[in-house]
Amino acid sequence: MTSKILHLIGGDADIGTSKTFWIGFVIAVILFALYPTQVSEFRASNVSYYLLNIPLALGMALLWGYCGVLSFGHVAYFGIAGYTYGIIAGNMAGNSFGPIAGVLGGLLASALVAGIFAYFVFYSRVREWIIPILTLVLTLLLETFLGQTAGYQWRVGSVLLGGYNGMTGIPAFQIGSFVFMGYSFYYFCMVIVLACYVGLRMLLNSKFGQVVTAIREDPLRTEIFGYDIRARQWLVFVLSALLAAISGLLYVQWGNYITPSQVGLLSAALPVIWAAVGGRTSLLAVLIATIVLNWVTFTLSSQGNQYAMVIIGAALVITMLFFPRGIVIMLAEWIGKVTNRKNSGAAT
Amino acid sequence: MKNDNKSDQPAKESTTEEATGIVDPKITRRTFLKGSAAVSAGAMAPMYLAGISKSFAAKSGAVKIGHIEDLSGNLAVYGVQKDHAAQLAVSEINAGLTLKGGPVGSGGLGAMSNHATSAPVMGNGDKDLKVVDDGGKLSASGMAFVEDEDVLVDSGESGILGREVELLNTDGQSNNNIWQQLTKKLIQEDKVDCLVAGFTSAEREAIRPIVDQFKQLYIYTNQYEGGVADSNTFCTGAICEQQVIPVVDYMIQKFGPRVYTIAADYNFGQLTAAWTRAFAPQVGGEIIGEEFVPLSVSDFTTSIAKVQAAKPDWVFTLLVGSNQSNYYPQAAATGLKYPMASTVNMAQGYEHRRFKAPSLNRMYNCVNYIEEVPTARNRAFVKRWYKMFPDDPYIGQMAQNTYFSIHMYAKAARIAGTTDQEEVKRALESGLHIEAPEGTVFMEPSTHHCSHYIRLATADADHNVSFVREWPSIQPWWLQRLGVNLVKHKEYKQYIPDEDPFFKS
Amino acid sequence: MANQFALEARKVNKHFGGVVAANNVDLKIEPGELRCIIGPNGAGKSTLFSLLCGIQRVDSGEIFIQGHDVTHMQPFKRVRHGIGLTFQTNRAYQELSVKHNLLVPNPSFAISKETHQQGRERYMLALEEFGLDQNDDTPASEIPHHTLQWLEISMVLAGFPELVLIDEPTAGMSRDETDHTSMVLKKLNQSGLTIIVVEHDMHFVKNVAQKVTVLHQGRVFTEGSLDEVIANDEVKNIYLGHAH
Amino acid sequence: METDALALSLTYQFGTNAAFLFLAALGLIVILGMMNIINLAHGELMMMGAYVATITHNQLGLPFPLAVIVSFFAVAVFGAILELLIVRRFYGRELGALVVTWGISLILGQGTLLVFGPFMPAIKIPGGSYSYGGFSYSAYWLILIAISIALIAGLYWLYRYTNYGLQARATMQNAEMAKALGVPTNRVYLLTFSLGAGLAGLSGALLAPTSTIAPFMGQQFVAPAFITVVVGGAANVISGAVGSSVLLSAIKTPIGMAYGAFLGTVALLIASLIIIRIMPDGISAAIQKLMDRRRTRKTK
Repeated sequence: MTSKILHLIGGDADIGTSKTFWIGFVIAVILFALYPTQVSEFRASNVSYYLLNIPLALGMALLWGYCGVLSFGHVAYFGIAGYTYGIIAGNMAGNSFGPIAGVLGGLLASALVAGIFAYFVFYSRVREWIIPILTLVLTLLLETFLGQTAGYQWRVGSVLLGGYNGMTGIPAFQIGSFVFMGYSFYYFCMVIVLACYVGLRMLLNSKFGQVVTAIREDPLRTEIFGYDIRARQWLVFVLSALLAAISGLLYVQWGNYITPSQVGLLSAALPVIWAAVGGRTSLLAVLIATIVLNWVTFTLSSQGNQYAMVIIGAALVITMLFFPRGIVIMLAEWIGKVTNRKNSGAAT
Repeated sequence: MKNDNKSDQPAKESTTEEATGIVDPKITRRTFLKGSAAVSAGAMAPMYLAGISKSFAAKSGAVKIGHIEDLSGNLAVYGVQKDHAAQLAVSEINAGLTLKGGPVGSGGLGAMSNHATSAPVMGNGDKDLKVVDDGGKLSASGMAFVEDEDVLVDSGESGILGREVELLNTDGQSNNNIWQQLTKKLIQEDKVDCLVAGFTSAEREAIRPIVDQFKQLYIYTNQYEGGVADSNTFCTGAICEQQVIPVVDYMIQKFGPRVYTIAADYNFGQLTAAWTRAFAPQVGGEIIGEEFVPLSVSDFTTSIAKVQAAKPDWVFTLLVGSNQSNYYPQAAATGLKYPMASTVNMAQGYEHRRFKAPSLNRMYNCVNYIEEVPTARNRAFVKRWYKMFPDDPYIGQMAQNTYFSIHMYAKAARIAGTTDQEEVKRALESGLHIEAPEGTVFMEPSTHHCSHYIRLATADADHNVSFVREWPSIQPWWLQRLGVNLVKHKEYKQYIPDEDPFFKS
Repeated sequence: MANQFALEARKVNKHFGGVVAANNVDLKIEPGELRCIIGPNGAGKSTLFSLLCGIQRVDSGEIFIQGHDVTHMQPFKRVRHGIGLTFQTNRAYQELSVKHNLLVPNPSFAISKETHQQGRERYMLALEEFGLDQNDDTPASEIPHHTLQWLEISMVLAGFPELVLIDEPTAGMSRDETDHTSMVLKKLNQSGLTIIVVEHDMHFVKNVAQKVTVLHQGRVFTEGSLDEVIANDEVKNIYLGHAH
Repeated sequence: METDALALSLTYQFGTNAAFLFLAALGLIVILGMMNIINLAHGELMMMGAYVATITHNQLGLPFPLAVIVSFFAVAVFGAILELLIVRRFYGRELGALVVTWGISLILGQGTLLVFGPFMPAIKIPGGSYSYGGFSYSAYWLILIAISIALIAGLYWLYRYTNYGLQARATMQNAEMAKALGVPTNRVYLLTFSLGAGLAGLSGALLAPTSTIAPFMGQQFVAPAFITVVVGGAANVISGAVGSSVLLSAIKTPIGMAYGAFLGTVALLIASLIIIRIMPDGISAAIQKLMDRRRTRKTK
């Protein structure tokens, strides 16, 4: 059985399959694990902000990179999960099961909305490039609605939706009596991100993943092999919505706060940028790009640098022009070529 | 086609408006405004001055002030102004200068005011008012206000307590996530002595939980909807009771009781509209229409038609952001002639300079500061500003708030004799006043809010600014009505009008 | 249901605007048969295949697979009745490796245990004959054209079908490659696989044909053994273009 | 209140809403509708048009109509440069175009802020106002409605009766075939994209007086423009965009008047979702099918 699992993890659905890669991967995980011991709680919580965005980015890679469907408004499910968690956990304040109920509620709510919307999109044979615009319309609708819930009448139980100021005082996650804050939240994020990455990697190396990639390449050919491609696309859409929901839940637990601007136009573009710049057809590439781009945005803004947006815009244009398949992927291939040449050189 | 709307002829000033001290008692609403009188009696917080011991060892190194504003993105037009204000204040402090002022005890201005007991008469009618640009003294009939030449004086030391002040300014990029990260960085890593940050209420609410978690001394310098009772937070911007009540009171007197409110559809717009709904009936006003417009809307054809259908005496426009300021040119183009009033216009986004006249004709704006304030101290401040930032477009209300807030922080630290945050908070609660460019500002201890020198500015057909009414010191009394006293018991929440029975009537 | 046809089309009609693609087509395929469908360009051969698989909806008429009425069934449900189709233009997954291409089809769609068993044998046979390696990592875009055709045929066989529709397999192949293809298809047919092939290459048709159907302007022009069809003058005319 | 005055006001509002949607979508009709380039920098092209018009009118003193024409050509030239350097590589790669134009929009927006500062003094709205029965109407919006109709006719004429129009439609439908027939497809792509950019600049300049001139003013046009073009559909891009701006305004105006701006916006968004669901290829395709069906019924 374990060999089967190892095979699933080691499969070539994602870049990096050689032994050296896996050694490097384990080293990286250890470094990330040791990081908080060396730095202030602020640095740790800052890095956990980068980590908590990874599931959303992986969801984008799964849906756009592996299944060929671009959803421009995927942050809608990030927001739905965050708000639902805030409402449930907020109303169950003091009860240690509040946060767990909130997490389940958040995941359920996002899955429900995503399910209905995905049925709406995939069963109407809409042309491929209209889907990003449809999903964007959904996000703008959600932002406009949430933005005007400022009045006192907009509350669920004791929790105010808060309109454009956002919902505040959202309780952190806790299991039993242990509350995840600062360093503990960092490790909580790490575990979830690792689980998402390895889980997705296994999924994409499995039969299911191969068929999803086939759908991206040629939907009709795949349908004639007997697969209900619309059901699979629907399933992948809901799964990536759940990943976005996981990021949403981690975000509200990190910042105890969420505003409608989380589902606005600017936030909607970020995961698309991370996936495009990293290389959407590889989970690892998107993961690395998410961390690096978030780190760059934060460093620029903490120096009061007004050029952050211009630099990100330029990075996007350069990526799409010179690295159409993504910077990290092309780098990985380049490294692959170099090592092969070195190995073959050594072998002769 | 009847066109007898009396607002078309230039409004004839019937009686000589007599500007009063706090708020004109003439208007019969004694019960509602009982609160403001209670404030001047003062919560008699104990005099902290003597109690602050000098035993704390002065921390070495620079005094760090963390500053977050939006230098890029949609809100940069406001953020850059505030950033420059902070730089100006810090450079003055380091150059050994400070604004006059000091502890006056919690009794407020009344107790030790060496200034005119009552504000001057603002001239008889609108027509003979003029704006004095060159800084000369006003004629006796105009706005005569006994006032010293300049309020910037020698502080006796360079920096604060001999330590140089370092300003850590960062760019929030109009994005709330980045605000939270920057706040954590400034508090946990840079360990700033004082945090001055926040333009929108959304940004303030994003970082206030983090401020409370680390008990960080935090100054929020923006005009906002009011209600924040937070032991770590000091709000130096103007709030509803200082802006809505004076302007609604004046407009109803001058143009009539029928009010049409059109407000931005988010917290500030809705809460300010709630104040208007509650207060207007007290002074004989009547809200005949209300529309809340989403922030993203920029085409107002429908809203303008609804205003015309309602035929109000005047329009209360609480519109915010660049999209919504399209209302003014579009309304003017459609021939909408109703006088307008607002609390967020001209002083923040300098619409009277951005739009061609006469789209802001007969716009009345109740603000605590506007660059055109014709007093000697303000002209000196404006001159200093443009010497440091020659190509800035305008100095807004929020920029002035940030400027005097940082000076107030320096003053409080000097009184406390240390930059230890708990001590400085006690010093700020000791009933401190400061001579800001707008006029005298008093930090009211129990609510952590400031009294302000409120002026009613108006723009005429070719957008010249003049002042029709003044209230030298309106106290922040609403939180006290709700029983807030941060000196006695700690609180960390934002009250909203629904929690005050008065708004239910 | 011994006398059941592997595939039956009754009075199938289809037209696009003015163009008649299928005109009252009747087709009866015996289990284990190898039928060739020939006809000039534009006779409606590929359209017939897409009608049989459900990619196009019939205007009227019915289609049965092993006696099941599949006329209004969606393509993916219909092909699960043991059908495989290769397209006129090769549609192997260019970006994916040969290994990944071969892993996509799902053998569990086989309709019964012994078809599963037979399917595996046929699949192994095809791989061996066509010289394809299940673990070959080279992307499909880098292998020669004829191997691509063979790859698509093998992919269809990987789904362990009972009936395979092959649309012009030897287009663009050399003479030896065409012979090799016809030899492998004959072997597969002998193992019980029902095959319907659309093909122009008469040399190929000669190698494999048992029964031939000639399509012309959407109609079944004539049916019979290859010799009968060749002997039929009208068939020559419709090919040379001056049909009545 | 006389009902005819209200009716007149409603029709006026309907006209301005429709004109706003059509002008917002003007450049996108060509770039997205015809060339299938998802241009997320569309808002910024309109902003550039507004800036050029404002600068030439206010600082250089050009009369407003001239300033509008100058901004058309200025943004058209910028569009040409953009096509040559970047867009050229993204024909057929819709999603790639989406991401690269998003990058361009970030650069243009923030770049304008850094170069021109946070605001520009606006242009005075030309033309006075008329009032009837308690409602008054802005002359400028009436002019804009007229200009929109003229632009519809102009575009239709350009693509229907001119040589360039024929070549453009051929290239868009089948570039290889057009090239085979000797159509200089690269030049046609260049011309079409710069025309699209120029039209975006033109509508930005036309809408400039009614709007604040700020670096991020473009964002207000993105959603309405995309919805109008997508709902319009690609079968006949021009008639599609006209159809959708008329239909969406007919939905938004009454609801906006009755229930306020928020529900008006929500109604428009929901309507666009439903229309796209029922007619995936947009209104123009549905009209096309209708006409085909009627034509075939006639020939039976």
